[in-house]
Amino acid sequence: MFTLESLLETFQTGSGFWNPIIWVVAILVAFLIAVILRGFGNKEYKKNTGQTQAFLSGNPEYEKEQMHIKSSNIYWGFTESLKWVFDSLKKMHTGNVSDYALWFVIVMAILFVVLIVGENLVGAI
Amino acid sequence: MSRRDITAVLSFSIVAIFFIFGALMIHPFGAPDETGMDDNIITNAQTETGANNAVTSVVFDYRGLDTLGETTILFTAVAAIIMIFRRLNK
Amino acid sequence: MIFNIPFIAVAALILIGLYAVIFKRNLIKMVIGITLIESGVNLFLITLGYREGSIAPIYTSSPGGIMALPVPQALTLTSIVIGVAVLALMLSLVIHIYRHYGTLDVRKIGGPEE
Amino acid sequence: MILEGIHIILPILIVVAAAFAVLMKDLIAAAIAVAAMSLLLSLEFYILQAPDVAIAEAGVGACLTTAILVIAIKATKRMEEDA
Amino acid sequence: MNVADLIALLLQHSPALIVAVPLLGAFITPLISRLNDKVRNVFVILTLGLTASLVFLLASDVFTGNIHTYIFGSQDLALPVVRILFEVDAMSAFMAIISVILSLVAVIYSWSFMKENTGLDKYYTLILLMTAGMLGMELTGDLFNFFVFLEITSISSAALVAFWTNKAKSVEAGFKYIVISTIGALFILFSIALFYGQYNALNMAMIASAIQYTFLDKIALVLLIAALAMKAGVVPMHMWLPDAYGKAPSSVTLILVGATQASLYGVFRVCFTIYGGAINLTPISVGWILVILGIITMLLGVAMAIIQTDFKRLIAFGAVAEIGYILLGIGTGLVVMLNPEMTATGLAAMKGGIFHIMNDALDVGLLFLVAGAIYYATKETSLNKLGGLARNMKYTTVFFIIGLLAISGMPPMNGFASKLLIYESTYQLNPILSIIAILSSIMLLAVFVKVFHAAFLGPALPKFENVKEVPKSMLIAMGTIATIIIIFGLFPELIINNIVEPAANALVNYGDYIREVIPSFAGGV
Amino acid sequence: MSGMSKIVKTISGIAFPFITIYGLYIIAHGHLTPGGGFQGGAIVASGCAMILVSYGSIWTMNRVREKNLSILESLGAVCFILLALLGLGFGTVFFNNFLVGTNSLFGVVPAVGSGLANINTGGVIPLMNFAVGLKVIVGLFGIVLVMAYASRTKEGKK
Repeated sequence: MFTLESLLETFQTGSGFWNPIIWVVAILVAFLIAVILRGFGNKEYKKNTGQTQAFLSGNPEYEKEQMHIKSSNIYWGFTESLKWVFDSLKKMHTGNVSDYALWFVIVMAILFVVLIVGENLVGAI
Repeated sequence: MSRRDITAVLSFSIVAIFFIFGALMIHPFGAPDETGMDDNIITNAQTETGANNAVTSVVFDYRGLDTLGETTILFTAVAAIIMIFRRLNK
Repeated sequence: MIFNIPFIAVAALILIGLYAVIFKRNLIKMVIGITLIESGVNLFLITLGYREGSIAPIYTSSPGGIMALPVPQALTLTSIVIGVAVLALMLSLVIHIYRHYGTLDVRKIGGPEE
Repeated sequence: MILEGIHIILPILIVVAAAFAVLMKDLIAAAIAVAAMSLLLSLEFYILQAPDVAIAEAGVGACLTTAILVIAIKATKRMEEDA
Repeated sequence: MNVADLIALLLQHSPALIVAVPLLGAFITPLISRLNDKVRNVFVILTLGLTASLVFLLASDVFTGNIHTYIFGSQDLALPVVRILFEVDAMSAFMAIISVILSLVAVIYSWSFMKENTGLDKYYTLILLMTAGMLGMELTGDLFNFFVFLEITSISSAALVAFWTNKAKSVEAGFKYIVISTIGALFILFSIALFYGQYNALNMAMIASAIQYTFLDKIALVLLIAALAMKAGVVPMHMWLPDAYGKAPSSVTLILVGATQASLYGVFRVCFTIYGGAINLTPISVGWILVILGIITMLLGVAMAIIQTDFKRLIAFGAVAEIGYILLGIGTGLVVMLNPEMTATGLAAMKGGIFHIMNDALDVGLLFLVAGAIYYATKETSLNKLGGLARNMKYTTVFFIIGLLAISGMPPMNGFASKLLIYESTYQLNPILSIIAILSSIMLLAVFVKVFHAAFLGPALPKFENVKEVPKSMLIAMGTIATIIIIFGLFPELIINNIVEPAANALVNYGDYIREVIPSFAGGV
Repeated sequence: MSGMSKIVKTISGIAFPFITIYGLYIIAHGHLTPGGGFQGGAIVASGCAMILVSYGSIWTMNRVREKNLSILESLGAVCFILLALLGLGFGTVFFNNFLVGTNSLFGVVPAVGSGLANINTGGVIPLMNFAVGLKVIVGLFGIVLVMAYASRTKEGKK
């Protein structure tokens, strides 16, 4: 059942394969290349000099709080352009227990219609 | 009426129709179709459990685990209520 | 013979309870609705176990004859105790909700999140 | 014949009591209606040859459920607010 | 008596003991907690550890293909089945492993996480009861017993959701949860009564062997699917889930994930085992209903997750989306189950779906634990106020990255293996399905990258200067799950061959499950 | 809730022992007549709830204490599950009725179809009835007591 070979076996998905070990090796190689590239520039980097300061076209640095990008600002364009979708989705979540129970009844009604009425219709055709 | 009310009434009445229809489709009142399991219990309850009350023998012997679950539920409810009404600061 | 009236009563009880849960705005009314659904299910179980002209499934001082089915009665006993446990928990939470919000109206508590 | 009559009347009474429990604006009255429904239900259980369940329903449904409901109503609000 | 005999005896009685040990522990906990807090914590961990070892013992036997039956109160199986019996096949054992691991980790995590609170003896009692309820739901072979354990789980979890009673939102979430789960449970009981009225049986195998798919059976099917899907948080009946997940203590949320998955297990058990023989009688396949529900669940969960600003609520919507993947995989399996040309596809889809149950539990659980750790350190859950935490909480950040990669299905984490199986098999059913699945996976990655940026990256905020790394017990809990995730990710073949495939076969070959109780049953694939 | 008038207190004081004894009778004869641990327990708990209503929750809480109730409840539950585990120890499987047919304590088996009310029958069923009875009395009364005590003052919006 459990052997050392079984650890290294390739995982067949039916129409392809997936072997995480090979992937990890590839990632490690890529990482190594990245480290080497970093090493080229690292020599010129000096701590506690002007190099480490933020440079905003000569303007003074903002407060830390202002510099931090808030989570609601990320993907702002995406959410703004699809506002109608998100607004209707937000409207669905009323936070009202009766509505939650109502959704249950609606789903029940739909399933009744699909599974019983619809089935008889399909059978008739 | 708001849109919510209309949807609610509509789906509620569909469910109601199926429930009432189901109540008419079930076997006639007082004449269950199959009684094999229960007849087995009624016949054997006295010899197997020694109790004259067949319901008690079902509750505590044939379906004892359900009873354990039931006492557990009562225990859970008491623990939950004591926990909900506990004092919050030490 | 009697047009399955007990079964229709079961359906009516469940629907009345569901109505209370969906359309009533008072939290305690919703809890009462759940109790009604539960009573309906209990009645359904017992009605399933009834046989025409039967006696209770207890041998002590029974004249003999066909007996009602014992299993649904045992199930109903379990279900009743479950019902009271759930009811007590729900009402304790309702008391706490009232302490926090000062109202029992389901539309005024909570509301959409952020 | 009489038994059949009871089998017809009791379920109808139970449904009526349940409807009262939902429709009453006064919550204490609704709780009493629930208790009445439980009592009728326990009578129905007795008629349906389930004395065990009848005792349990009478003790739990008609007494303790009402007690819990009344405690909760006293701790909150008696009247249902209008829509 | 030597050791081998003892183990054989334990194995024989393990289905009963798995439920009895946590129950007994729960009953004793109030007595023990009068002694000392530490003794109580150790006792609870030991109880769950014992339960876990029993589950592993049982699972090691069941995964070889056996089906364990345990009859309560009698040794021989007499027909008709009047007694309650536990019937453990590979699927049940698979779910039991998930539940017990989650509970054990949650208890270790709460050692430090819940230290400041009062009422901890009841808290631990309820956690043990919840574990016992979940395990009972997963092992039982009796429908009414399933309902009883479902109620135990929902009552204890509702109380635990409302644990912080000083917060209005917590109490409200607990109330919503108990109302929703009670309604669901009552409709489940109603459909059990419908079965009982027709076939005079409560045993799943007996019902499955006798089922004829009458009008009442259809009503029961609708009620069971709707109620169990609501308890599993399937859109559009998922709305209680973000409330409950978001407002409960993180350790409780971890077990709640297990509880929802136990309900999901109920859906599959109903569709595959009880209605397994009746599936070919239906012109409209139940499988398509599951697939469509899965697609809606996936899309809506991801879409809602994008606009959330609360950490735990966001993860909760992510969890909703993950449930969609499970439904999609297993629904695909149900659709093609009877089509002989696509059996391989169906099995691959089932494997993906079932493996994803485990992955979902681990990934979502790890993320919730990280959210709890951040709350513990900063007392803050709003993403708009967090920032720059990677400086002070190094280990937590690493665990978050692992969880992020795993939940969005990035290779080489475990989520990728199961999602790959789902994509490939659904592509053969209908390419649109797999396109939607991949799309929502990408969006999930986007959502969690946003969380990572908002909470962990960015400049060092002055208000979080004094934030420290969380205590050891929480790190151990998170580390355990992270280790399991990495192992599952690196060796998916091992897990799929030894654990997932038996479970998938157990669901597909429902005839074996029935024949274990009723040997004369002839149907089944 | 504060107490009620003296008349109510006296009447309930007189009625309480009778209710309790009736409930205990129902518990003890559970295997012979209608009733059992739950039903009898519910009856005794209702009697206790009556005392609670007439004397007030503070008076009752001073005498009973929820901690003691909690311990008693744990004891009842532990007894029940231990009886079930004894089936595993003595007999063969969990929940085995190991006393039936031993002719010792509650071990007599009645003749098939006989209506004789022999209390010495039922195996472990009477013992389980007592354990469940204790559990249900304490549990249901505990629920009512804790709820009444916690909600004795009407607290509005904080």
